[in-house]
Amino acid sequence: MKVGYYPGCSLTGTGKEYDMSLRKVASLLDVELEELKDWSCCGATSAHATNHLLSVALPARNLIIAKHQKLKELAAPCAACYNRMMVAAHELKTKPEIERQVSDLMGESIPYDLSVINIIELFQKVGKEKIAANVKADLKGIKAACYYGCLLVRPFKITGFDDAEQPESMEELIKAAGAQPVDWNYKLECCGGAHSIAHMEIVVDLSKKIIDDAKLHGADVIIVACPMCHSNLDMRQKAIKKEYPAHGDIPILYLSEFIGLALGLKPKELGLNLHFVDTKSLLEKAEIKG
Amino acid sequence: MYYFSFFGEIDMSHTHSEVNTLSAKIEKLTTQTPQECYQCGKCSAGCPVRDYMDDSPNQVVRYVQLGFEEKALHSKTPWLCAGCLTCSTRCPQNFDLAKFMDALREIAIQERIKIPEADTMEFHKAFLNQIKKHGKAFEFGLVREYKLRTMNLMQDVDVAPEMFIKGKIGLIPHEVEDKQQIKEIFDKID
Amino acid sequence: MKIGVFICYCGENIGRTVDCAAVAEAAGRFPGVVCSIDYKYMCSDPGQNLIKNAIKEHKLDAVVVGSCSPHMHEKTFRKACADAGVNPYLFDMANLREHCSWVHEDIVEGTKKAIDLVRISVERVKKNAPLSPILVPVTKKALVIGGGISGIQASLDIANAGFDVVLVEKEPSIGGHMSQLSETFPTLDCSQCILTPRMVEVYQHPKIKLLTYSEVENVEGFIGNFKVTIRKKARSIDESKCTGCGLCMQKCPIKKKAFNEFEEGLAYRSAVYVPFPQAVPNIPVIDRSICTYYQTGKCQMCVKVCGREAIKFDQEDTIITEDIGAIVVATGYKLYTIDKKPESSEIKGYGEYGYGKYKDVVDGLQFERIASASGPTSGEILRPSDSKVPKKIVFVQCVGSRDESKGFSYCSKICCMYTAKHAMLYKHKVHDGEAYVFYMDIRSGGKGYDEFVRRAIEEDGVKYIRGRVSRIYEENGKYIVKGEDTLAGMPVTIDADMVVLATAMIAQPEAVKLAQTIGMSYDKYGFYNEVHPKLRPVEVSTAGVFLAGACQAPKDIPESVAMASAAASKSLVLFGADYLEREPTVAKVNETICAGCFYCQKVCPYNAIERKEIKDRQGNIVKIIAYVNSGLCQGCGTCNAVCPSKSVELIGFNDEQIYAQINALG
Amino acid sequence: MEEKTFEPKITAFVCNWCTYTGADLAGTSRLKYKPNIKMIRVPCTGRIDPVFIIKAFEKGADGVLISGCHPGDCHYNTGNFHARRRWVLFTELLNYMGIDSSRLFFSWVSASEGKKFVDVVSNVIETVKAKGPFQQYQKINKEFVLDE
Repeated sequence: MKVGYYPGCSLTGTGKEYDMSLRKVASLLDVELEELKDWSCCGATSAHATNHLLSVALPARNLIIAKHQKLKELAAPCAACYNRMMVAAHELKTKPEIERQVSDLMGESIPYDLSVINIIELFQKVGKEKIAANVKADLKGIKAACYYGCLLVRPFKITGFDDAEQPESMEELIKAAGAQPVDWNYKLECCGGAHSIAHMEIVVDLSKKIIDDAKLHGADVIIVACPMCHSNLDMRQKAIKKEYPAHGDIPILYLSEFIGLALGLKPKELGLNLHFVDTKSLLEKAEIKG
Repeated sequence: MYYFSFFGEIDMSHTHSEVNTLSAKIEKLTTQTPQECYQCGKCSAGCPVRDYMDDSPNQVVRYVQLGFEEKALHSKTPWLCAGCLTCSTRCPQNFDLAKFMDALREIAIQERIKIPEADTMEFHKAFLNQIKKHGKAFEFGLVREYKLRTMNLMQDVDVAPEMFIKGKIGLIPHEVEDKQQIKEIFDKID
Repeated sequence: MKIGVFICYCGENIGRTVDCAAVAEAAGRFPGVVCSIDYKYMCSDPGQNLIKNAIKEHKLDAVVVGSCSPHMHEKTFRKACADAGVNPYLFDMANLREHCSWVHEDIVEGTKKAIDLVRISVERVKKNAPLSPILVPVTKKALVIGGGISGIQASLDIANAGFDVVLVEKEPSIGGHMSQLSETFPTLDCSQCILTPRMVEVYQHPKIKLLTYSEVENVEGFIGNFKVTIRKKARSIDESKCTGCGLCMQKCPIKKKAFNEFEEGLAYRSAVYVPFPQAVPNIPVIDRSICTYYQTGKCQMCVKVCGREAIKFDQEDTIITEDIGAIVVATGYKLYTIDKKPESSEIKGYGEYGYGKYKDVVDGLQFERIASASGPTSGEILRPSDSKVPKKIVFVQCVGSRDESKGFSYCSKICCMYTAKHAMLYKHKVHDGEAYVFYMDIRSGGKGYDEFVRRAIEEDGVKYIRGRVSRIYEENGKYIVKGEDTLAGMPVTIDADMVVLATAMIAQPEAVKLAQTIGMSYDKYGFYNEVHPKLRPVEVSTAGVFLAGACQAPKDIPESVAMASAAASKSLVLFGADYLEREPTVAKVNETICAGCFYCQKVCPYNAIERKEIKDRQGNIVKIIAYVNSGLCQGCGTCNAVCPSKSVELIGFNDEQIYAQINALG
Repeated sequence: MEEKTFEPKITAFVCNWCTYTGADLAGTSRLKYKPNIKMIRVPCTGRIDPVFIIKAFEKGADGVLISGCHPGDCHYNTGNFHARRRWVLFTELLNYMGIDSSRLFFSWVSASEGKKFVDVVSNVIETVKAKGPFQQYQKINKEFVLDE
């Protein structure tokens, strides 16, 4: 299976283990990721927070590149990139004026037949059965809290993915990987997103609530599908501890990392050593040697 | 324009042009009228950053509905909105409040209103500047620029060294080859 | 033909922008017009006398009045004509007010147009023919569909007036949703105590034929002459033998396979069951989908214990046909549920409230059962998950109503009141409990209604919070309710023991199917449309069919009962005469030129076109032609427009008449 | 003609239950429109024979408006559906005959839409006015004599 691949800026920096692990897992599952040539930033929160046209134009550039590469499907593992691409494509499709402005700006038309998929959809395309068939490590004792964050399922009217309030698709994949998903309440609560730098106190508070709820429901690990969520939940545990000394660490893994572990990949190959929160507790429980 | 009178009552005695209200501007940008909101407060009830805001999200919509434009444009609330879309997802009236907040910010910038949440704005500026320069977000450059803009020099000293050690923040930016095109996009839109 | 023209000033209403004297004068010169008169108020008694006298004086054959819209005074003037001996259909009206003077400003233009309009009418009336109303006999028997409080009330009113009623109810017992209610607002009287006597009265009434566990399958015919087919589903019990002793239910070994519908899923029922102890008729039904005998061929415990040999496993559905004169539709409502709906559905569930996965997040009717003395908790307020008394309870209004994103923009009307009642009942039973109500607006219009809500707030201490709830989730056995008080501008989080959702009334799932069977129109939610929202609130566009209760829109008990009595009285108006007079503007076939293509039959919305055999003297069929059943024909004229040989004409609107009008335009 | 500006003649065929009543409402609400339009009331748009329209053009109409109930609201359940289907074909026929079918207008105006009625009528009048007098038909009329 060949799929277009848009890593997005974070996967080349703070979220590089996401990129590493996804590429490894993909090749194990016979998925060929064809990276967009000379892709650029989707504009992220800052573009849509300040300039609507820019927030459509930046993703549009990448959609056009995908057209040149004759891609039918484009996987955007970063939930924020996925969301911006979907929203931009929707704006272009439904608002002729925006479409005209943007295609004038780009000097060419924007493709309509391209479908942007998120990481969960990518694994769904591989198939739960195939993942289950390739499982090497025994993770059945691991309780995982699947954290969707805001941008995977919203806005539901545009993404149409899973369910806007009670999604279950990531849990299905965790089951296929042999672990137990926990039923918890904060899987869609916001981590504070782009406030990480300008308003760290917000991110600390929100992330703590998410982590506490996961722990309350017995989770050993929180699974994420977004580098922004990962950096907020993983990197900011230090700040949480400063604020709330009683806080106990919990490892935060990307979905691709977790599936990688199940498929028998080494923690280091998956970039687990790059996390701020030590993943030792998880690896020990799963009896995986580092 | 409507004014709050000296005693804090709502003074509706000043009529104003129906065409160029803030409500109309927002409607033009978002293709939905703020009058759709019936003030049930479900958005505020579910807002994760509600506790940090000065006005609740539905109150900001109320200001726009009634024409208290100054209050709406000077509220911190739009700048603290994290864009998580919880409100838009749950709104019984299908009113896309996140989009409304986007539009409100955009108008505030266009009209050169003093941004009530300067740090947030500086972050956005720094971020977009990095993209304009490199085509991709360059985190080291972003943090450096943001710190210089806001003078929050000591922020993140606890995690920064580790980031370098782990290779998560590089000193050299990843760059787009066709930088000219990116620059053009920014220049034309500006 | 001698025609008289009468131009009305309508005070100044027409006179201001139309020179009425000039119009009358011009009309006087039209060929065939022998007298033309203008007058201040033509519809007044002196005005009508003017017409009558002119008819006599000039021996008029036909009359044209130029005044207001025919929808206003056509009947008045037709009667005046008839009184003076002119056939009422040799009359036409030119609309000089609504279509001319009121909408135009220039008196010259207005007058010119008025003259044209009168000319059109004069030319038309020349082609009119004298007609007399069609008489149709009336079957003086009513069908009432639905045995809730509305259907019960309508049936009793009609039966007590001395006419036969067939009452059809799809459930095994009549009583409807009202029988499930605990106490009723605003008086807090016990619902069953006031309803049960009515149910028994229906059962014992000599004029009422009660068909429970039955459904209307087909309706044919027209006002006064419907033919109705009803399917009586097999109860698997011989109704004539069963005494309602209940032994079969006690001994039935299947106890926990099916939720009790009457208890809204809060209890189980056996395979052979009556919905509730006060059921009317008190005759059980066997649920074949769970009964061991139907599944495996064994058991027959009920047969063993029944002393009357009333169990009939091989009983089959029976089809009953009835001749009916009037139909009262009282099919009621269904309560919205928050569970996840199929993707294709326009209605959505409430994921933010858990799609119904939390046991202690109940809906309005479930709380009614919990609060009811005859309910699963014997009236004690206990939460379903662990049967503990909830000390903190939250009520959430507008669930499934005023919520466009879930597919409903209408107000369900009764929820404000029933929530106030629920909160009050709770406070009366759990004295140390806290009750919170999240509301958007309190809609308590009705006699004693607002006072009732105020009592809940002021005397019983129910806390009302203005705002919608964003999310409900379970945490450590508590239900976390996240809301906002928009009056205080503050977020509110409540750790409740139980949550009651004031779920809305929605249309019955099969409402549309029945609408199509009977020929009623319905809105996008499936509620039936009345003909006129103000002046004809219980009639539907099909004559002889009347609406009662919540099948038309959300309604409370007093409104439903009032509407049921209104529908009954409309039926009785119909039964007051032996024959019905109908407008004679129906289609008619010219038998000599009809070629029998039956295109008219294909387009007729009323199946009014029949096949008629034309035979020669020996009795051989010469040809088959179309024939219009004037009882069924409603006079739309579609057949006339499509007939290739122009052999069908719509009397009163035939081609000649319309051509005369078009020609007069020139 | 002495008139300086051309004022088109519009003939309207309207159904009794929706548009005629809607026009009544326009009157009751004292809305204003130009007097160029004259209405012929029929029970249902289903009653309208295409020949009526040709006849109206023949008698000098510059534009014809057909207006009835909204789809699904027909007093006779389905009459307006039949009408609608017929118009699709009829427009083709007009084009075939060389009659400018853009002078024929269809709309749905319910009994409660007085304002919409005025908008529709005004729009029709303006559109036809812009097109000018319908002389083309008179030419055709000379070539083909239709029976009276």
